Amino acid sequence: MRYLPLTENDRREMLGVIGAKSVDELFRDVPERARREGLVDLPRRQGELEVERMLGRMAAKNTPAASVPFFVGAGAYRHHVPAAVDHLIQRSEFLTSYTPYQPEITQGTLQYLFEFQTQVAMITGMEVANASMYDGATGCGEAVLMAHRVTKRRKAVLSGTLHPQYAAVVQNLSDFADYELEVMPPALPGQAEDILAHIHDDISCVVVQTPGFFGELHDLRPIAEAAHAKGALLIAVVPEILSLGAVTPPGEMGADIVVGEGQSIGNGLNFGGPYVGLFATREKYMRQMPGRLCGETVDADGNRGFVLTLSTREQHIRREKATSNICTNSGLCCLAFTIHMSLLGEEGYKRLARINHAAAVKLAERLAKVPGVEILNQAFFNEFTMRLPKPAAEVVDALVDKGVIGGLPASRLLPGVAEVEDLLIVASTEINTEADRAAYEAALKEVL
Amino acid sequence: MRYLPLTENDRREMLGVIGAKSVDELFRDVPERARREGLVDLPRRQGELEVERMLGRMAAKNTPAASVPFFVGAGAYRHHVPAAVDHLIQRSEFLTSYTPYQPEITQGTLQYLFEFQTQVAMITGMEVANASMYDGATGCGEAVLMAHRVTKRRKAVLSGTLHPQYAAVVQNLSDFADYELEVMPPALPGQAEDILAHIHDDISCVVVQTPGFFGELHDLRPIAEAAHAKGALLIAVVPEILSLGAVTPPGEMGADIVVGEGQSIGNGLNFGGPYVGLFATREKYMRQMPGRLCGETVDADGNRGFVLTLSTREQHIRREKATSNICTNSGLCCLAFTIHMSLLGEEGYKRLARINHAAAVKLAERLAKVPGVEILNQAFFNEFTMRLPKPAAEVVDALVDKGVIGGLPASRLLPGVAEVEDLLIVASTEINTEADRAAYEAALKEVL
Amino acid sequence: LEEPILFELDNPGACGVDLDEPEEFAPRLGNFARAGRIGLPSVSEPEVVRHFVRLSSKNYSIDAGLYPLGSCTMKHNPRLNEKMARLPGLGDVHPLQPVKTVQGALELMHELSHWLKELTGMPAVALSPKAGAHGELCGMMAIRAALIARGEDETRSRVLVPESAHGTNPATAALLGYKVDAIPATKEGRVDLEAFKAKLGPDVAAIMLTNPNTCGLFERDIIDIADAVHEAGAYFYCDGANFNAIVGRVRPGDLGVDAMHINLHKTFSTPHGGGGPGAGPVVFSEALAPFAPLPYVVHDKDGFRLVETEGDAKADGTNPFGRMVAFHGQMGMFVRALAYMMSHGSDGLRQVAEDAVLNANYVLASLKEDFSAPFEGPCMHEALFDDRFLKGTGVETLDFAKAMIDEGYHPMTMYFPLVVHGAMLIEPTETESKQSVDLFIATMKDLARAAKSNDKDRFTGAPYMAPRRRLDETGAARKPVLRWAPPAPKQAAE
Amino acid sequence: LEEPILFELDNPGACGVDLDEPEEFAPRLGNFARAGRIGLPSVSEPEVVRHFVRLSSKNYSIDAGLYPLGSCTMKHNPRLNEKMARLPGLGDVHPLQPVKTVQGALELMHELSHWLKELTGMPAVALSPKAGAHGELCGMMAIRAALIARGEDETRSRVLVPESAHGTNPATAALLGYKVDAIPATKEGRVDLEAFKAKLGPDVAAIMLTNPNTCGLFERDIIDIADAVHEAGAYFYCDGANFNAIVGRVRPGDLGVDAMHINLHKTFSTPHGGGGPGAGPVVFSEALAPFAPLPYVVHDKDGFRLVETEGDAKADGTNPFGRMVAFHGQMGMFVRALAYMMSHGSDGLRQVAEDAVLNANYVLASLKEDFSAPFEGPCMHEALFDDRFLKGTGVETLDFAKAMIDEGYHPMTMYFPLVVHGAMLIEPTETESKQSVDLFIATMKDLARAAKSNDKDRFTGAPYMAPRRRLDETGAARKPVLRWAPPAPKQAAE
Repeated sequence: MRYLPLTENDRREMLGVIGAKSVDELFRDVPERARREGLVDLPRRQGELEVERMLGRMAAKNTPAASVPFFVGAGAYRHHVPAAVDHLIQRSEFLTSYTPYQPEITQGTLQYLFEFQTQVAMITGMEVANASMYDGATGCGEAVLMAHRVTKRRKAVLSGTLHPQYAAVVQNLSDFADYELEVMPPALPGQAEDILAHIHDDISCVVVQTPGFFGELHDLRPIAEAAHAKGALLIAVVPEILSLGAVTPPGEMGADIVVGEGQSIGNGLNFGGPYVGLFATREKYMRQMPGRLCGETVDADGNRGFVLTLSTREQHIRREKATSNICTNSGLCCLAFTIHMSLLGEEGYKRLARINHAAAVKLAERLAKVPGVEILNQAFFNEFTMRLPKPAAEVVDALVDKGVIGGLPASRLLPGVAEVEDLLIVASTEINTEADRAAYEAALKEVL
Repeated sequence: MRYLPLTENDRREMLGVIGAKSVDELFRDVPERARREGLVDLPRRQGELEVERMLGRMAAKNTPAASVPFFVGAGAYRHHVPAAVDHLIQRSEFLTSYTPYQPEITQGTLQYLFEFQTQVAMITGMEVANASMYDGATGCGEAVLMAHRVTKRRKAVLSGTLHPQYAAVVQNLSDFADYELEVMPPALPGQAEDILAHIHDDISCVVVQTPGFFGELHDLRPIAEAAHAKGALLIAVVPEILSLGAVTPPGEMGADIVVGEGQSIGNGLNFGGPYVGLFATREKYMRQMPGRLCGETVDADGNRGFVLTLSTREQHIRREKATSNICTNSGLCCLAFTIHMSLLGEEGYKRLARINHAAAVKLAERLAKVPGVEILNQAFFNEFTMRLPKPAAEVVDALVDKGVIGGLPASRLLPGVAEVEDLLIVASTEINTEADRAAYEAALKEVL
Repeated sequence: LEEPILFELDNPGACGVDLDEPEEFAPRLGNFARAGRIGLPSVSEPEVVRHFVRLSSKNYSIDAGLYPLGSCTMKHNPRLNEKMARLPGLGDVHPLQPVKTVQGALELMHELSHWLKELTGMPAVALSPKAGAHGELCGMMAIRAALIARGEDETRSRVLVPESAHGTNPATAALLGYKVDAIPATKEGRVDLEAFKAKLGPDVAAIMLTNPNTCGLFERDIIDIADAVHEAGAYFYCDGANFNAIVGRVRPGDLGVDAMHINLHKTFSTPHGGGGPGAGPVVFSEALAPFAPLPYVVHDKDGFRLVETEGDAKADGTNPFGRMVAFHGQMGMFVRALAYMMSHGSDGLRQVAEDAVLNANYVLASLKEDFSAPFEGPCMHEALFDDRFLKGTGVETLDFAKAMIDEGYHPMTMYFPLVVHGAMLIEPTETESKQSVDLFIATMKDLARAAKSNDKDRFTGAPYMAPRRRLDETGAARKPVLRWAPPAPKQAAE
Repeated sequence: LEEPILFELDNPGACGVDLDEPEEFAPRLGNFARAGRIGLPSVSEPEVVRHFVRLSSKNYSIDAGLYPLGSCTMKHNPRLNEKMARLPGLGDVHPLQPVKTVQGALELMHELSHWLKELTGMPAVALSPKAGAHGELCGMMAIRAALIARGEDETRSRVLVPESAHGTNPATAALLGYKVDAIPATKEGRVDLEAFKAKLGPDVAAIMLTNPNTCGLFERDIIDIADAVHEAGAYFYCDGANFNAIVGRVRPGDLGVDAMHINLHKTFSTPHGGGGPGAGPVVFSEALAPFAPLPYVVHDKDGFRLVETEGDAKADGTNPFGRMVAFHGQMGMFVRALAYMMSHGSDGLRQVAEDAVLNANYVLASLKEDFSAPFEGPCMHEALFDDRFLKGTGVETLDFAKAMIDEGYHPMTMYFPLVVHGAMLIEPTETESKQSVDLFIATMKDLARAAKSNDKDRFTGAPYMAPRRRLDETGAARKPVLRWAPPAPKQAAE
């Protein structure tokens, strides 16, 4: 087997040194009735060519986003990733290294984590950030737990702007950790959500997403004020981190914790994962943060260096008293984020955001002209919601047959909610061309 | 521009240090009437996404070999290249390094060249090999020049087994270097070529290819004997280097110089280049070899190390007295060759050759059953020639419309040669499946 | 060579991308247009590439050498897996695009599930957890959901966890509100069966046990433990971090396990990537299967479909406890793991376990005279030593580990498990050759002898040859500096 | 850490691939079945990967640092180019598959030709030469073909080549049977116009001139030279190795050039790859265009087609001198070069020349006090120094170069061009930032001062910090060992 270097001869020699007659002897602690003699019922080993064929056959049954006019967002966005990013993250030294527990020989990883933390803090407008979470949704769950720790309260309020699957993740965590949760109904664009009325003395936090699930940009300032007045924290969720190149960051609108999905920068769609959760907060809450943190320090010669720090919060030290049970971060995805963000820089990040916004505005203007279509949003970044004259799920299905992947029918994630049945959530990024927009418009006219 | 780090500010500062008012001043030695003020008439700069789109559009107009049942060989073979190969050759340290003129900091390149030379010498059955040529055809031309140098004669004989485009390359070089050449007519399988009759006292070498252009394996022993008897060298050309995993190497049949095309191992089709020429010979001719050589030595501390050696043969030292004008080798392609060959090892190399031979035999057996088809070969490796009942070029064209790329019509490279008009040269490698063969058979039946 | 922090490379006017300003349009950002400078540095592509290439050279990696981190399983990462994960049909698909356009992706998840179920002998699997610890959480949530369904959630509040467990185990149990109760170990490094049984009771929800355990030993009494747990009405959660030691030879389902997560990187070679991303699918017994979380894939006559809402699940007759992730889990890791499984096959995977165990025992046998092994008998995939052999030398486990760096090795796992003093946990993995392991053994013996012959400075000052000497971790934690800040007075950074 | 030679890793039984033995079949190898052992080593994939990763770490590279090799033009290699060359539609097509299945590949070659013709102001291009020296050969063959067509091949037997030329120039001329006649240089580092004119005559076939020349200077008299050459009935071959200095600002066609090769790696960033593969397309003037070699691409109403035989050419009305390569040239390099050109565009390419020249002049201006520059005035893309500043120090150019290695730099080109003593030719290229060049300048000044202050050992013993100290090249050449051989007695290699 190509990945296994030991030969029969090696094995024999090694058993000799060990003093065992056979490998079976080394498994003698396994209870006899649990020892399997034969092979499990699965195919035998395969060469590279065969594996490529089998997986290639599966891959060929999917429609890659790049192969059609593509307009799905809702928490995962198709952006162009510069070739240097994927090249660099595949370097052996990054790809095949472990968690930097031995800082002397992992300064490469540690320094980019430090750079990542700085970038995340800057773009969210916050003071400090951690070295990443699994993704945006799980980061959102951790943020709620952190708010409970900070405020020593046990109830959170989730705005109807929050992505339903994020809400489900928070709900699940909250249920099992025996916390309380109030989940507001879907906040449609153009309809004011009366969240202030739900902010009381007993809540630890209120969670608001911007751009919201329906693409609408939300003003966090009044919510932050109201929350702070009641001793609660404002958790802002940013599902499309590129938006902060064009939009006022939550940190400037009073958020106490900002959670973001970093996939848009440097990372592909990958059918939902791996992604990279961004997590930023105020310095005063630093020691309550979950996840890994990288900090600057000096070595024995006085040279600048980096280490994982504040690990007394973590499970491998604190065990059942840890701030969370998290062990890994999203290392390689944060590296991709950091490299892409480095290439973009201040101007590139902002300009890419403008390009995205322009693409979405142009698309909205085009589609608004299709008879029966109504754009619901007042303010949006690269995603908006339209009301169609019939169920959106049917329309999306019909669009597929016309070669256009037109967006997410809100009903897929909010089944049974009558007022979203006809809503289609549409995203547009720099990958969409004028031809894509024209194809969408033409196809939509046909299927409506 | 993303690849240009200087900013306007940098440029200003640097001009200040230089003491120039503008960059134009630095171009003052250019005669005024040759200075272009405006831009040349070409498109402006483009971002990555746009360049990907433009080149992707061109790529989409081609039919990749992997996308259809594919049977073209004739000097370039589609084999499966393990993923590790392409990963490793893209490491910055290999990809972006220069010719190893400074051995202290290029031992990586030098050591793999040494390993490459050893592999090439071993598989060809020769004593020494160089660090690669541009490709098989140009290597063949250099081999003829070398034979002239060694024998101090000026005439070569090219067997009709030689790939017509190789022959054209040799012919061109020979013509311009004012040497003589005798080119034999195409040597069809099953027809004995009377090459011995052309070996006289005045020739420096005879050039024979095996497997020959038509896929036939040829016995070099009598030719070597005859050549040596007349003081001439035998140059053996191996267009499919994988064949030597199954076939007696030229070195064991008396060849004095072996030239091979190494593309099959580690390198893709790339529409004809870059490839990697293999060049091996007897130790006694070592100092007459063209191209780079890497040799073992020791450093000032006595440690084993490697250097480019015998460079007194080369143009940068010898100038007009050099053995050839060659300056580069095919570095990265030889690295790919070396890595793939390392993965294969003794057993893998031989087995892959057997798999190829089996694939070709199975295909020949299948196609031989198609009415009107005659297989001409007696002995072959992974390529053979069939006679069809009509012009092969038409058949290949018709097969394309059936989704099969069926081989090379001999007439494409030998236009106007009546006896090859109906001949189709067909290659089969490990990439061809039983389904590919069935598709070929079915399509061929239909178009004949 | 010192490499600046990215922000110190800032040169306004430079840029690593070329993007055209969009044509004029009427923005619809409302009042939310961002104002002011963010502070991101401007750097060209060549400089960015060089920055990260240079940073990379400060890392140790499995591609550069043996990486004997016990319990972390640093094995070869085949590049085929990377290539497969980048096929556009797998890498460039959106989690929420129409299900009929992702039939191959769902088939791949279904196929991976099949392999995991066959290999573990368990009937159900949840693919979605994003890492091992997330998988633990998933497994324990399923257990709690089952207890809720049985109406015993209130009464069963205690979870038994051996002292030697990974820190994630107690952390996970605590997150779910359970009281963690430690089970002592025997002097043979295994669960004390009697002490364990004594702790069982009607208030116990589950036991969380790693097997092979963190001492690298197989829990001989595992079936008895499982039986006792089940008899007590509790569930058996198995930490599958060490599944690589037994894959293809022992099926957790045959041991009585109710839930077990599998770290795809440890057992199935997805890359560690400097700390992630991971992936932690969880297999379930019949008893827990109905509670497996959303989403999951179903294959029926119409093809593959995703069960992603409670409504779908109801129609499907299951009772998912909820949802762990926004989408469907770590697809990129699924592709890699499946490529690895298919490459090995049933025969190769069995060989994986055998070679991993053989390599570890070879290390154990070769080092046991110069080092001190706390437990008798063969180990599984990792060899555990304690620090008795260093007694009186003035060298501690940490010093020993740092001295390994100067010899060109990454240190082994140290001070874990907590049950032995100054632990050194060595896992060579199955992808090391004998030649490589022999060289490692020779180096370790040489170091042990040096430590015993009063060559103390070689250890306490180590590493000497690494990109950095020992770093001040205490200082870092006391006054944390978690981000770069521009130098206070206006002057160019260097 | 020492890395063994691959063959020393041999472990029979191990293998880096998994291949199934073919089903039984009747071999048709005739009498040619290979017998006996070849001697190739058996190594698993993890060991192969580690071997080459470790080897790679012994190399310097442009991604790791500034690489100031004059005349070699080590510039940034964008990874976009690598990605494009690997598109299946470009990388996985066969040179001899039916022309109708490769229309995009031919279009790409056609487009590349268009860019090269526009940038050089010349009407024809031969893409097929495999490297710069091969391009020279191609250009000189076209010249000779034109002379043959004019019936002057017998009489024109001399080629004029400046003393400062690349070695490939005289080697190429000699290969074609020409007598090489050296043109002396002026003390300003340029062709001596008078001496040159004196050498012209009816027996001269061509002049081979590099411009900008190898001293990094633009030949001011180039147009006069071209005119004189043409007046004498000869052709002007321009070595285009340094085209990167003028691209977008000066078109060789406007200077009177008849043929010029372009090193795609130097001007258009295809990677050097440790010594290749290169690609050396040649542009031609009207006079030489009809003689351009086979094959070439034609675009007409039926799409793109390849003219690949003499018959095709006749039908097309051209008179190709022959064929340089088996197939169509270095397609993989064409893709990369075109990606680079498209990325820069007409504006970016002009900027390339400007920044290359600016960086070189900045180095020249910054170092000229501590070093000694043999020629006055601004340079083009590279700065030339001689060794006068080292006089009396006991340090030679070679020592100075080796000492640069210890400072983390690759040495500059040395002892070339031959026209100045102890030459040091520094080419920073346009992809170095000012910050990077400043650091290089500071290091170079520091070294120059050290050399002058009798710190001789730092130089003559250098490098001290590289993977190897100075290597015995004389010994290597005296008794060449060009391949590994198993150790003589039967014992395991280490």
